Amino acid sequence: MFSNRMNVLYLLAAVFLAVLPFVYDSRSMLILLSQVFIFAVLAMSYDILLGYTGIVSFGHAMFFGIGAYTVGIFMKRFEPETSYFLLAVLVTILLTAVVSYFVGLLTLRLKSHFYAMLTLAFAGLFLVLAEKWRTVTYGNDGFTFRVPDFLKDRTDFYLICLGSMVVVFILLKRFTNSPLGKVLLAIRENEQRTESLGYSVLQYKVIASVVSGVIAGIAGILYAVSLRFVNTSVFTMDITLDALLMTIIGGVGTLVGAIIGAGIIEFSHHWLTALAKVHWIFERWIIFFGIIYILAVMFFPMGIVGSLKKLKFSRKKKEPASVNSDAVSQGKS
Amino acid sequence: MSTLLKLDQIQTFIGQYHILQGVSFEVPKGEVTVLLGRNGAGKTTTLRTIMGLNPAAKGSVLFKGEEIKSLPTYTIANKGIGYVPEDQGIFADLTVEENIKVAVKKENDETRQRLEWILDLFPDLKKFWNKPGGLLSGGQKQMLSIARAYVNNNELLLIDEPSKGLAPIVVEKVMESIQQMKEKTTIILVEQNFMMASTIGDSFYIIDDGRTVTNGSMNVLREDEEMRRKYLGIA
Amino acid sequence: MDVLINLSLNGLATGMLIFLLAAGLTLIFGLMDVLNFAHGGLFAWGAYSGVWIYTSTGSFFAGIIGAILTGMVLGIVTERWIIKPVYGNHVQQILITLGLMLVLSEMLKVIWGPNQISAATPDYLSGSWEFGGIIIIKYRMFIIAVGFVVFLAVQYLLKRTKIGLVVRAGVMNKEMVQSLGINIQKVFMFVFMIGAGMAALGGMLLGPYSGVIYADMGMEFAILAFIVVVIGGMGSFTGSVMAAILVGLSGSFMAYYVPDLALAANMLLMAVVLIFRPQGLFGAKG
Amino acid sequence: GSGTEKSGGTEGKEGKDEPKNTEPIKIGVLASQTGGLEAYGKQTLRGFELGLEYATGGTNEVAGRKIEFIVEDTETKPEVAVQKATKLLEEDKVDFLVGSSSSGDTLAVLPLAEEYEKIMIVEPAVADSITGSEFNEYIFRTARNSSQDAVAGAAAIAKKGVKIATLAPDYSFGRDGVSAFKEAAEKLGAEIIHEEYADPAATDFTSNIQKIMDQKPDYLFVVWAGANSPWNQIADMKVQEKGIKISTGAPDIAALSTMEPLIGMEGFTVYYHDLPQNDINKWLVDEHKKRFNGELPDLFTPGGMTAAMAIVEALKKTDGDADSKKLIKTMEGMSFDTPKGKMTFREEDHQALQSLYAIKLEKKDGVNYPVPVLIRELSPEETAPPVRN
Amino acid sequence: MTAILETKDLSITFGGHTAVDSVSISVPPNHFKSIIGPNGAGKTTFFNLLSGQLIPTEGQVFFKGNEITRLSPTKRTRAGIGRSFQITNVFPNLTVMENVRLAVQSHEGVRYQMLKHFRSYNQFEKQAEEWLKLVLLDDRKDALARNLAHGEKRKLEIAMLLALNTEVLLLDEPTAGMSLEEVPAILDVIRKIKQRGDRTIVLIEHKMDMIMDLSDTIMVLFNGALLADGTPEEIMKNETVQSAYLGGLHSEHAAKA
Ligand SMILES: Nc1ncnc2c1ncn2[C@@H]1O[C@H](COP(=O)(O)OP(=O)(O)OP(=O)(O)O)[C@@H](O)[C@H]1O
Ligand SMILES: Nc1ncnc2c1ncn2[C@@H]1O[C@H](COP(=O)(O)OP(=O)(O)OP(=O)(O)O)[C@@H](O)[C@H]1O
Ligand SMILES: [Mg+2]
Ligand SMILES: [Mg+2]
Repeated sequence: MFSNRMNVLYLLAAVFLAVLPFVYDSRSMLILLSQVFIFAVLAMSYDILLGYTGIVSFGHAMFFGIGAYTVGIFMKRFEPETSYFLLAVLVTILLTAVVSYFVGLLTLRLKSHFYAMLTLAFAGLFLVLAEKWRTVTYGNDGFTFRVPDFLKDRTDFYLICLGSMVVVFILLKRFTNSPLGKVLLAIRENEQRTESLGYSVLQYKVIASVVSGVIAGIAGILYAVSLRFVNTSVFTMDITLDALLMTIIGGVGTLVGAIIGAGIIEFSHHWLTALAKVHWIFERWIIFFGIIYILAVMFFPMGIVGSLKKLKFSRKKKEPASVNSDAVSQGKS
Repeated sequence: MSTLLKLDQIQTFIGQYHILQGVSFEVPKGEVTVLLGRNGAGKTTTLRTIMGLNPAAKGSVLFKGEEIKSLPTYTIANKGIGYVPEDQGIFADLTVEENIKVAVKKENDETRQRLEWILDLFPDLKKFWNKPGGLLSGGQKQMLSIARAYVNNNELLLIDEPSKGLAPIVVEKVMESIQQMKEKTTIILVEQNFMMASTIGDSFYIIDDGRTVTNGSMNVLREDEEMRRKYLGIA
Repeated sequence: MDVLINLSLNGLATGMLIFLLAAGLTLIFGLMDVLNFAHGGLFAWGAYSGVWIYTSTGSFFAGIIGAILTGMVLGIVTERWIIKPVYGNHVQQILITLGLMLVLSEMLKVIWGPNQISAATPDYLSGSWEFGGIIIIKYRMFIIAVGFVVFLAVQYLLKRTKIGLVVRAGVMNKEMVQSLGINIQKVFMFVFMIGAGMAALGGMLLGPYSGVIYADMGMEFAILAFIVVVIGGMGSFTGSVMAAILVGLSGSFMAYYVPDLALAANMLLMAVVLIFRPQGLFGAKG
Repeated sequence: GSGTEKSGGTEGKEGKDEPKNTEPIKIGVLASQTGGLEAYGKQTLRGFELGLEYATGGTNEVAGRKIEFIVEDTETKPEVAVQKATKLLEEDKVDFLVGSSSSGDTLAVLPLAEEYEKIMIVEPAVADSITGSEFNEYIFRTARNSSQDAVAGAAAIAKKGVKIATLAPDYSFGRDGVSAFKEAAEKLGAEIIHEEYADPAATDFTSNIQKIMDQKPDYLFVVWAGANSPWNQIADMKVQEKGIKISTGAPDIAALSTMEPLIGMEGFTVYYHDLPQNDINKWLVDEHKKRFNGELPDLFTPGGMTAAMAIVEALKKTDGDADSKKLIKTMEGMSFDTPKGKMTFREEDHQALQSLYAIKLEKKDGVNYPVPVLIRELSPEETAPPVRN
Repeated sequence: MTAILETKDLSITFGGHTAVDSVSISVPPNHFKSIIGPNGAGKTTFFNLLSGQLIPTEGQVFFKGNEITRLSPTKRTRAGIGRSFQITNVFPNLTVMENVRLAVQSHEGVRYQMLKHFRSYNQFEKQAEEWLKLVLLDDRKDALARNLAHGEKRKLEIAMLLALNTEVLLLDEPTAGMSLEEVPAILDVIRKIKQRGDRTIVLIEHKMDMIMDLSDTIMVLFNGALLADGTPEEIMKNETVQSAYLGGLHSEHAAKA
């Protein structure tokens, strides 16, 4: 269809972002953008669950937190060197894969809300673990740590985040466009029928949850490195909700939506708090933040990308091809 | 004989699709009017338009002379129109009893009598009175859907393919029941089972591509092989 | 023995309090299947308006009534403007109700300021009786009683009228319910209003329990309410009471006997229940 | 471009070369202006502004350099705190950081102070690790830490032979607080017979209280923070009637109003407006009332003021030179005036040693909350916490 | 020759109600068997037992001589038992093409390929198109399945089953709700498959003329139990079948045929 034109657009955007730090020198903008990229990775990983497999998880922070703590603990306990960092990445991938595999097996048999709440419970248990295992985690106050040299420079780190986001985007795009990805869509639509077409639903869901979990773990690593600090907040519901909101605002089942959603939330946050200093009306800027969510649903019911896509389709053709985001919205979640 | 319902040049859109592009027909009181047509012709959409579920954009729907085109569905239903949808519309988690209870508008002797009558017709329903509707067999769901529309004293019933999935003997029973009801109730029937349609129908309309293309008395259709072949593809 | 009785009584009372917090959500989430993340906002509003009315009029009863009315009004407004467009769509519900939640709890700070506010019990409900080692806290008995009354009233509403059935049917197939001549929108609005009113009542009664109300109390307790609705079994009112009491008792006993796990009590309970009964305690098999 | 990272350093050198630098001094203040700790943030900010004014005699100038400050909201989220701190350091090029309301936010910002080589005055975050395991030389804390609280708490009640049970929320703040308290109390000869930790989010604390009652201690020492508090239930369970005395730190005024059931309790506090008897505090109370329609300075208001006064004092000593190395040298061991009397930055861990107050909660006419009444002032030496970095 | 599909004393009870009661049948390969019986007789339930949606309370199911009683639906489909559903059961928000392609993909065994782009499997699309043509639905291939009219959904249902290309096809009332005009076309499809002679078909239907026309044998379920099993002629002669299932009108009808 128009995927070639889209690819060119994506490429342009990526190139633009890559040269940005060399032409526009604002480090706090770099930090903000790095933050956007990190959360975009997290939101994309969430989109694999929500948008492509049709499952709502309230426990996504679990994997994010595992990544953040792993790198934090490695850097604190051992030396902040590249080798240990890579080891931490490896361990994160392993841990998130194993945890998401077992949690997936245990939980994915459950229906919608029950699944969501069980994941919430597991994430909650990880939170308690981080709280209680104080010799390693220093409790909820958390701890700071040093990072290897190659991660120190903010510009380099910015590029690393951008790179990670691009790589994750490409990988997930391929993943969702693979034959397996199509089966995930089928599961989202009708589990039972997928089963009687000869696909083993649980296996697919577990695969989706492992892929999503590992990538969330990566996001967690980047997040912790960006702060050089980690505390129990990485395991809280807030993180999961952020991922959820970003995915939904951008448009579920689109991947780009997750990136755009991350951008919108981080930037509107940034601007609203800046406005708070300009005018007293914005002192309670959180109200306006809430209003943005509400308006987003009213004007972009399928998320920004989803709604734009739909608009485009209906102008172009009489018969719409599948508009993914709308699909999930039909209620199974 | 007076006209109970009159559709005039109905045009209905679903989303941006122009589904009905001119449906007109009249339903005389006390008769069974049958809508025929191939799959996707627009029969179901016509019934849904009458119920206000897919409101018409143009044209008029007159029920007892009153325009009901832009009324909300529940108001239309409360004017005395019952609906048996093609997908049966069973509330899967509610028991058979609860399915019927939701439908009952007034709990009085008359309703109880009607209920008794319909349960005698479909004893299976009585047998599975406390079973969730979703667990019934295909045919039993169809029976429940019909029963649910029968319990209220409706002046007009819209029935979308009632014979679908029913055993031949039950089809007969349904036909019988419709015959009996004709005295009190007017019926619009969408039916693919020609044997049934031709037996109980009084007049027919054929819908094609969202338009009423021809109509007449059922007797004519029964005799006119040419017409059957042309519009229905059967001899 | 005294200890056991104390733990049980207090667990039961806490359970009933949790039930009051969750009762509204049982209707809104359990029955109407609306993922209402703004529920916490509703009961925080109930708490603030109720406590405010109580302190300005001096009548606890007026405070309760005021809280319920505030909740109901908010419920109607919320249903009409926020929820109505997103019935049946969980994804949109999450986003829009989270937005509303932010608005609701920030508005509290605009009106009543960011500080916590103390919420006292009226004199006739404060203090406790002691029999041997058994301590009976008056306010807790009051909570148990109110919880019981609310349970019976809602149970009556659901069992004796068609409303429960109609709502369940409406969630499954809205068009069909309307085709049967029922104005489902009005029914939904009514049920939502009742649910919001109960949430506000729960919030109001929570205040004196811990002695303080604060704007962020909403989200904290909303999660607890969700837990109760889910482990009770979606849409089962009896299930909610049982689950709430279970949460109350397990919290009480775990804090006493296995304090190391007390932090994880609710999550453990939920995990255990859902792993062994995936449809919740009183849920129909899915 | 590339020089930004070291710009702080160069600027400092320039400052040394030129005889009179008239560039303004910039201070970045991090505080929670939204979120759960909003109230604390507001107190710090008010105090800080008043402090600058007081310390500079209303000129907002020190050694010929104007002082400007920029406030940023951390929202009590570490990632926001880091973002905002970086913005302050990078874009506003501040010379000092002050803040923040939450220990988590503060911890997350500590490495930035080191990276950018800027002094950070920690106020009012309380975690021991800030001046303990996570310490770096750019960190100075005007706030008291958990251990100081604990030492004060112990000083208020611990004596030879006294049996004490503790109740605290089950997270860092509570655990740190109790372990410091235990150390201090045992040093004074008391015996800790039971430590109870409760889920801070719980609605019901009666099980924990029951357990404490089973132990029959002389005192129950409570370490608590946060809105959800156990006071009501302690009263309902008739703990005091059973001969168990309650002791805890008195919080800010809003929270005091929930402590009605604890009237008569003996404990300690960081600040209450009529406790310190000195001119600075008198000025603070008067000005605060004047400016904020009659409101009294609260728990962390003097802290904000202290942070400002410490900075001004240090700059006076360096004659307006904001070079960090020089400042560190100046500030280590520096004593300075505050609304709470003299404070001293301890050389080893840069923790300000300060007075705390042993108090008793009393009902006073015309005040609708229990009022902390002074029993005795605990001197800075008495409350000095152990060095842990 | 041994039976391809066989059941032994197959029973299932739902809370006291025995929906399938000790049914033993044996279907030889490439045979065409129809199942008739009143509503609620247990036909669909019997299918569910064959395809693995339900696990029997008693008895066994054999496929090519191997017991499959407890195998999951997924595994049975892969082994070669495909089915269509009585209540239409498609992927509502995917296009008609995507619906069928999923079945083709499963048949081709491309299940866990996650690195290649799905477009590198162009042949799937072509095959899917063939199947859609066969059921007269190719003109709707880009429509979302949920926007199809009822009859069209039935056709899609059949196309998906055909695309699975299994040895055994279980068809549950494939033509219910299909228009008069189109029933013959679908009949034709089924007939063609039968004529290829390498497929075993089990069909549930209430349309007697169709049953008579296609079946090698017919089995009759009644209150869950096997009432009769034999050639069409034998069945039509069975009086119980006449009175309890076909009713008056139909006996005339049958007599005519
Ligand atoms: N929601 C919808 N969106 C788009 N098109 C639709 C929608 N609903 C129906 N249609 C289209 O409208 C046309 C008429 O559909 P309708 O259901 O009225 O047909 P019908 O005559 O009842 O067919 P059948 O006999 O198969 O039930 C069909 O082509 C169908 O694809
Ligand atoms: N999951 C279930 N739980 C309980 N009862 C069930 C379940 N599935 C089917 N039944 C019952 O078993 C009986 C047989 O149902 P089945 O669907 O097999 O009938 P059928 O022969 O296919 O009828 P029809 O021709 O109407 O489709 C029915 O009475 C039905 O209510
Ligand atoms: Mg139709
Ligand atoms: Mg069937």
